[in-house]
Amino acid sequence: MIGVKEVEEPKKQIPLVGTLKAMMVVGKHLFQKPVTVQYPEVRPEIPDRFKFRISLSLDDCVGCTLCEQVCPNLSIHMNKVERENQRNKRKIYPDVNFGTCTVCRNCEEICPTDAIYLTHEFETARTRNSFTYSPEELSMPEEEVIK
Amino acid sequence: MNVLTHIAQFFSPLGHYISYILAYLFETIFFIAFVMVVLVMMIYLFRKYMARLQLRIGPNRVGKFGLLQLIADSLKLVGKESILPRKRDDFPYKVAPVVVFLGLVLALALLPYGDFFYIGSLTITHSGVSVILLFAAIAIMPVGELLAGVSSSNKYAVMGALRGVAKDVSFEIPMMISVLALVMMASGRTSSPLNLESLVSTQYIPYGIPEVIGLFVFFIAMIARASYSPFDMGESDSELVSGHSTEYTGMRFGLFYMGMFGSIFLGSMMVSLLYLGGYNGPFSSDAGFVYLLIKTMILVVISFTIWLSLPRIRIDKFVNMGWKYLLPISVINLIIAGFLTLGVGLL
Amino acid sequence: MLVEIIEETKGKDGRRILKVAKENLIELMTELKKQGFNHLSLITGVDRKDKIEVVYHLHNFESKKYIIVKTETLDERVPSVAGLWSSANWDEREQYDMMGIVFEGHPDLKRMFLPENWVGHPLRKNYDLKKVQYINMDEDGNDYATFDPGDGW
Amino acid sequence: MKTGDVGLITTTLDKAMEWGRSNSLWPLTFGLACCAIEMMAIQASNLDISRFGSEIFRNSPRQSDLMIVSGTVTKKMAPRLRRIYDEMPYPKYVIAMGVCVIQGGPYNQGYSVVLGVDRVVPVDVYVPGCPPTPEALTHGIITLQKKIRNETDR
Repeated sequence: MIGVKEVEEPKKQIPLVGTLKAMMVVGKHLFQKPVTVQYPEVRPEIPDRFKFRISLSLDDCVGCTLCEQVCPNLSIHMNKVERENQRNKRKIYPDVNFGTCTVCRNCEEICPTDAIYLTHEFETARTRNSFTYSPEELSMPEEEVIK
Repeated sequence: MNVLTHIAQFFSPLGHYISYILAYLFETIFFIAFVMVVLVMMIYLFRKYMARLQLRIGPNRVGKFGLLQLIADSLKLVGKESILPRKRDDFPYKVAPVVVFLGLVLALALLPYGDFFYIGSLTITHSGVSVILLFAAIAIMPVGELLAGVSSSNKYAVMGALRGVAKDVSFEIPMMISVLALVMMASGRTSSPLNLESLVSTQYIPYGIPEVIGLFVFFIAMIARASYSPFDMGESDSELVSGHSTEYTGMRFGLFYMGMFGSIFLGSMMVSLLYLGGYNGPFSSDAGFVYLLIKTMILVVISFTIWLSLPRIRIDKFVNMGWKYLLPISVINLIIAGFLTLGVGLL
Repeated sequence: MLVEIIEETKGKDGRRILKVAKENLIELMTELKKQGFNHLSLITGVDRKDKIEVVYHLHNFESKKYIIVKTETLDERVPSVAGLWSSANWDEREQYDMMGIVFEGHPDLKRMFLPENWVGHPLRKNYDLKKVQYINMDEDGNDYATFDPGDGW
Repeated sequence: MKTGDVGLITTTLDKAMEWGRSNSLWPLTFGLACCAIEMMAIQASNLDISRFGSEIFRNSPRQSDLMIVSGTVTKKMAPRLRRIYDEMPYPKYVIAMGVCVIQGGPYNQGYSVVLGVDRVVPVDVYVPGCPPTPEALTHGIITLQKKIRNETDR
């Protein structure tokens, strides 16, 4: 049931007292340390559960296509890659389009061999609209992909 | 000795007339450069102070402590494309930012600055009626804003300009009446009470002490005239896009931006001259300019704190405040000043 | 109540759900408004392929009761309740825009979000997603739909 | 004066202008959807964007240099977005923030969303994520600064 709460009328204040109080509250900050994290030099604090970039372990991938099936945005497509891997007989590996990935982490959850996992990397800004990562690029860290 | 004679002495081999013409020219250039440097420093100070109050750092990437930030900003503003609205009123549109900036320079040129060590007096103009001239000069800036708003054929600009005019009209009258009280008090002590220099020199104790009410009214009116928060209804950025300067790009906008900071500086300077003793200080009178700058900077910081801590007042309440409260208070202050003058005269 | 109700059930959260023929809809709604259901929360439509179901959510602020009224239509036509609740005006326009339900007696039934010449109603099951339509704005600020990708976005 | 000398002067001037522009990017107050909440966070104390000179979120497009398209661009919004972009004076820069803006994101099979804002306005930097963290957007702004100074080819 929705109830109505009675609120008392605020007391009428002497003029200018509230103004001075507000200035005091703001002025107090002069004596505190800034909380700014100097981002490019200092690594910002990232929560453990924050994940962004998808990584792939090429040795663990078995080519089961479960990640492709579970992706809600059709970001994952299986690609043929010639590579010696005893477990991956079909030789198909996922490539991911970051241009549509919403980081729902369904692929990480469903992967039976934990080949797809998400990392803390977030510095993925680019000047070109080319966000499709091939399986090899997915297995590399972000800095190497850019090079 | 003052700045003018110093420069004229430098050019004295060229003859009397030419050296004085050159001296006037150079003094003008020096003064405008001084105003520019002061404004750039004000904007930098404001940014750093705002960042400090919000627990941030503020600009620190360009130069040491971000000191070159304003140079980068002005380079960018100069390099921007200049967009002219198609339905503009051409001449007023182009002349408005200059009018605002020149009004500011004109008003600053009329103030007495006191002595500065071996240079001597820094005061530029010596007029017998400089109080009246000063109020004429600070009435120019709103004209520029009105021109800018009306000529740029933009509904937000027109609204912002009209609000600015409403604000200026309702706050200039209490301001002038409180200065009238000062002139009245000074008239018992000097023969030329309409001169700013004699207004300053008659302050054996600063006028701010007997005239506390006048100081209060004048300070609020000064804040209102400079049109920043809590009185920024001319440029209220959440409902009118950017007020009278909505259509201006590049350096034309930069002039408006500097004019706003300039009117804070001008207002603080006027308050410290008229009410806080100006360039009078406890020690040597050679350092008069330094005293004046210190007083002005304290007032500027107080203004910035007001700017950064108070929300905007609604336009009708604000105009009511001017007409219904500040005007009667200033008239009462005038009567008090009359009695004080009488009392001083009897003593 | 005198109105003939086809079926009355209870929802999971205990709300009454009344099902009524569309001929009796206005009569029932007038009766409900008289009983104090003075707030029409929302109107939704359900596409059942062969027929369209229109659902009205009503709220009584005094007794704090919700009631849900459902009606069905085969020919996409339902009587308008805009005369009873003013908020129904925009709700019905939205349903007309998205579901293509024509509310008879509505004062100003035109599209709400999409431009007037947009083809199809997007939330219908038979809406053709393959046919891409673009929107552009003319000088006066009015939208128009176009099939030419060079003309709009 | 030889032509080469003029070229030297103009390149120095260009460098100075690039330096000025890159260190004074004033963004436009312009938020479309949920990404705008993350965009506001870059202005706050923790990731103070004013360190890079992007102090002022100008309200008027006439005075801003950078448009951060933050949030889903619907087909209905696209003409308005284009008009705001046209109102900005040159040189102007665009950051596409979030996957909806880059390639349509989760709505890429819908009827109402523009599949990439680069069909409407030219985009300088793309910041993927749904939504990108404020740190990622700050990295995007640093990338844009480097792009203006011709220092990066990401």
